[in-house]
Amino acid sequence: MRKIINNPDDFVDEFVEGILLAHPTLLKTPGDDRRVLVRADAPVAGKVGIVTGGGSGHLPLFKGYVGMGLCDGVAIGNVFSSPSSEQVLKATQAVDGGAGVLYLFGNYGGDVLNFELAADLAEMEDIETLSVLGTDDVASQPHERKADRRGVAGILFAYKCAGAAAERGDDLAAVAAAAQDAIDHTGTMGIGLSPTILPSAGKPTFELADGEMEVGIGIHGEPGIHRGALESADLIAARLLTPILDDLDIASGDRIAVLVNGMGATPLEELYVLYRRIFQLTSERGLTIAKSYIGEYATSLEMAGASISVLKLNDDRLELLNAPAHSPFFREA
Amino acid sequence: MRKIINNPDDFVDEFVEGILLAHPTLLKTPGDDRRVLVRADAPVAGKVGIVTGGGSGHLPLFKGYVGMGLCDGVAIGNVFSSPSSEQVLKATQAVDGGAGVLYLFGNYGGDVLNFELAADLAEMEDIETLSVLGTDDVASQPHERKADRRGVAGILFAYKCAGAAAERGDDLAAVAAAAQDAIDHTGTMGIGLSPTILPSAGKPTFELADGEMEVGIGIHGEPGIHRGALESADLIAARLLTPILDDLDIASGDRIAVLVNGMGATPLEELYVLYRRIFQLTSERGLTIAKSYIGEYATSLEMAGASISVLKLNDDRLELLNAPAHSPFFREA
Amino acid sequence: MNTPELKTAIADGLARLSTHADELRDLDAALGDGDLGITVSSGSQAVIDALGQLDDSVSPSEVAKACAKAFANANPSTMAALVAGGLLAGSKVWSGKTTIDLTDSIDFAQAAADSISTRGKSQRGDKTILDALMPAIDALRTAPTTDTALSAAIAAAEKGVEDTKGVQSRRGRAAWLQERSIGLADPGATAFLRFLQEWKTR
Amino acid sequence: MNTPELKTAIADGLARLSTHADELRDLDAALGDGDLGITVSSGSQAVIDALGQLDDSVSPSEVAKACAKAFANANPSTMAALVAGGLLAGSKVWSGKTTIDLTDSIDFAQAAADSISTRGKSQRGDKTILDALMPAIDALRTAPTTDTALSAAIAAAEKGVEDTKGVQSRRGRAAWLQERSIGLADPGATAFLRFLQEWKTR
Ligand SMILES: Nc1ncnc2c1ncn2[C@@H]1O[C@H](COP(=O)(O)OP(=O)(O)O)[C@@H](O)[C@H]1O
Ligand SMILES: Nc1ncnc2c1ncn2[C@@H]1O[C@H](COP(=O)(O)OP(=O)(O)O)[C@@H](O)[C@H]1O
Ligand SMILES: [Mg+2]
Ligand SMILES: [Mg+2]
Ligand SMILES: [Mg+2]
Ligand SMILES: [Mg+2]
Repeated sequence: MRKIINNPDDFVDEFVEGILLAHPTLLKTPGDDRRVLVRADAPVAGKVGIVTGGGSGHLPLFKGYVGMGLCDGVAIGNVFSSPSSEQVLKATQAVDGGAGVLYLFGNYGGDVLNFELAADLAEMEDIETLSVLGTDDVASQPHERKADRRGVAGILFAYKCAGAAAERGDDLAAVAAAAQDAIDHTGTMGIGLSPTILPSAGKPTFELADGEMEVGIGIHGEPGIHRGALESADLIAARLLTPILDDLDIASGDRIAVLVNGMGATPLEELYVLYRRIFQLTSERGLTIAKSYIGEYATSLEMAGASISVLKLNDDRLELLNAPAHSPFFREA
Repeated sequence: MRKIINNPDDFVDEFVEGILLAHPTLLKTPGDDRRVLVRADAPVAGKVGIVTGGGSGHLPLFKGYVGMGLCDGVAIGNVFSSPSSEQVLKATQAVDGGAGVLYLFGNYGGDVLNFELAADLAEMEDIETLSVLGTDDVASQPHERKADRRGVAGILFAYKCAGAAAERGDDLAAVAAAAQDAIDHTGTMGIGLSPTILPSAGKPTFELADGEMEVGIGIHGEPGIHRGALESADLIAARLLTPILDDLDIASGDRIAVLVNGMGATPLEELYVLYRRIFQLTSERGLTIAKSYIGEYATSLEMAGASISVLKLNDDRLELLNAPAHSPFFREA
Repeated sequence: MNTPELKTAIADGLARLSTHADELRDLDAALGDGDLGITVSSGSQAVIDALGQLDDSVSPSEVAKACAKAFANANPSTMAALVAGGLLAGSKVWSGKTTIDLTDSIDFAQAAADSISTRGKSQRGDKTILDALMPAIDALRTAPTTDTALSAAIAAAEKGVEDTKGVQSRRGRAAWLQERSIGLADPGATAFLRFLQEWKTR
Repeated sequence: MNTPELKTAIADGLARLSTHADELRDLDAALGDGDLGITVSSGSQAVIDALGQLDDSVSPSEVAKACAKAFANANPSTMAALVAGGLLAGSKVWSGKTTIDLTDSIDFAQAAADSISTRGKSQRGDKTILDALMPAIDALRTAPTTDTALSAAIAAAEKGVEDTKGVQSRRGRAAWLQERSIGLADPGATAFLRFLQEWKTR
């Protein structure tokens, strides 16, 4: 292991404490549960609250997207594990400004069940909730089963759109619709070059030889659709991009937003090498990249690899993307 | 190798092209040399220009700190290699707004020599230059030889202070003084847990067994002052922080800025585990952290490891740190 | 069984369940994310701890509820949430009872299975815990004597687990593997089988 | 030597220098950053290419300048910058000359050494290229005949490289190693020795 940690069992509590100590003006924890973070100004009266959550080990996902113009709260699970329904409920209570709460999170069994349970509990407290699930990983299910896909880095677009919609005063149904609309027009595909080691397990989550790549990998190292010898960056860009563009039915003249995401150990330089090829490929197809994000937005601890996400744009979505947002980990001016 | 690259010889040109394609409103290249990037609005008439530069493989260092309130231009070397004097000169010409140019870069033999040569050439064109060197790595030389130390992540503070000084209209001598003042009050120490592989070399820059750590490592994997079994995050925080505080003679009541920097493959979560302990240790010493930066600011490709930088603050320095800045990789609102 | 007996039975039944943690982790690592070992070991421990806090005067239904809550929060994964939901559902059919017999156990298990199926949108044959749980319930129902019921349930669960090897996962993380999931036993079904076996030898 | 002879001599002398790239990389990896192999091989190639572009009518001084520029830009490391600066300084002492003899070569080398020492703020004994270059110049000066001068310079440089093993690096990256730098030969000094050896067998 090459980890800068103390007792692995304390890992999550300690880094969340670090986040709270570093960003006291932006984030707070309701009560004494360090597994729930909310905006420092929560609840914002009259505004729809947005709660996300999921396993740890993906920073800046999920905790990093709590802030103005983004989510209002997050429930924090152990590394790669769902938060409990109790934690989701606490986040819900803390962000409810009277206009209801949107649950926006990735499509993972444990998360779905715990958010569902939390929704039942919130209902008993007369807090209205709606749920929208991130299902952007095109490698995880065929087009016809889009709703069953895993949620990966592309949820960023949904956070940004839903967060902006909530901030401008949309009601719960409209905020949920903005989130769902973003997800409906988002596709992601990733490639893994090395596995992750969970702090508590101390061994790799999967085996991948040096010089091999797993195409379509999930952000917990879930197997993809192809394993083979590592290819050039230009070929990888095409391998990841083409299925997404096809899946979203993106055609000449369309505007898109692109997210090139590093999974942890891949240098930023390599992400820009990918972006260069993405720019060329999309130009050739007659597309315009109206917005780009290049960096680490959803990681898998120290996995080497990257993913490409595409959001098909229209004026609405572009306006929501460009709306101001501010968290310790994300900023749109 | 676990790299997303094409031909290793094209690596630098390709990622720089990616940066230009992604950020055309913020950055441009003067002429056709992709090894020189400057602010899109360069030269800013009447403003002191700041040129930095150094080897590639450290993103967001150095290219990432070209922007409003930061540097005006950068000369880009191969991976871990100096840029040429010709490239530095081109950057100098492109950013000179008539008020002279500050060279602000890390203390590495090749860089020093090439910037010196460029200064000679600039003088022949009647462009006044001054040079300030980053020398913040406390592990690389004892206190008495501070001027001979390596420059590492702490140069961020100098960029920020000098950039803000230039932006508010300080003259060349004053901008250089702001940079030197920041460097005089900055110390950094790093730890490495795994080596880097240079794209062209294809093999690790140094050997470090799994479970070992190199304390005091440089950002090219230069050996530090201690190699031993990996310790807990809390012990590492103390090992890195204490020598810096001693070196800077920081005492109870002082205000500091802290930068916890990831070297490439270390998850953000681990940086926050470190920050938590730094907060505790500095609180115990009666210090106030008035500003903190946690993330990847100066990397070594995919090295696992982290560094801690501390800037001793006074009102001036804090004001300069808080001044607005904006590049594709760094923002202060 | 009355409450004290039930508490002891559960605690004893779970005492050695964590010895199967490695097997379950490896199965889940191959088909999912590898955390089922943790869910089962930290979940059992949490239940044992919760039972230790529980007064002997509470009803069997309260015992089941406490188990559900403890298991849900220990490592809140899919299995944890489904099993906890199942235990909660079971606790409802026990409400009012002060002792528990075989029929009550069957009713409990059936309510749990129904809850898992509803919440998980899953059926027998989807390669989940239900493929061990449902045959076991059938076996309990048709067992000629109370004495042989548990052994019959174990045999049925064993066959159920074996059968999951031949099919493709249709629910949870393992479903993403599609054809590649064929050949391995379902981790959740295996976990239930190990629980029954430990229950027998407690 | 006139310009065409000089150009051929340099190109031939550098032709096989890159065969030492691995040795230099490994030495520099142990004491510095490992790029000296690249500096030397891409630098030699750049010089050879530049010479190919150069007209035979230019002066020996222009030849040296062109070499300096090519070597400086190929892989602009410390060695590249110091050597290029040295070549530029040497080119100045050749100005006005159309042919070059041994004395001219010695003057050139001395000017180069002085430039490296000034720019590098380094002296003999600091464990740098100067520890091979300066003894070699001395040997050239005191050699009894022109024929034996080169062999004497090589022998002196060899001893100089050997001597660097015993001392601590005081300049460049290797200085950061402090005591840990003792025991290994200086990479830059070794590179100069290999150059002399290749020059002899060209
Ligand atoms: N929708 C579902 N319905 C019933 N059982 C399920 C469902 N999804 C998963 N399971 C069961 O849960 C097991 C995996 O549990 P667990 O490791 O906790 O899941 P995860 O780590 O994906 O949250 C599977 O082997 C299967 O038996
Ligand atoms: N200040 C100096 N003066 C003279 N020679 C030096 C100096 N610094 C370094 N060198 C020489 O340069 C060699 C290293 O060259 P190089 O690998 O190009 O350096 P770097 O990679 O650090 O830029 C050393 O072995 C030494 O001979
Ligand atoms: Mg799990
Ligand atoms: Mg170098
Ligand atoms: Mg699992
Ligand atoms: Mg070197």
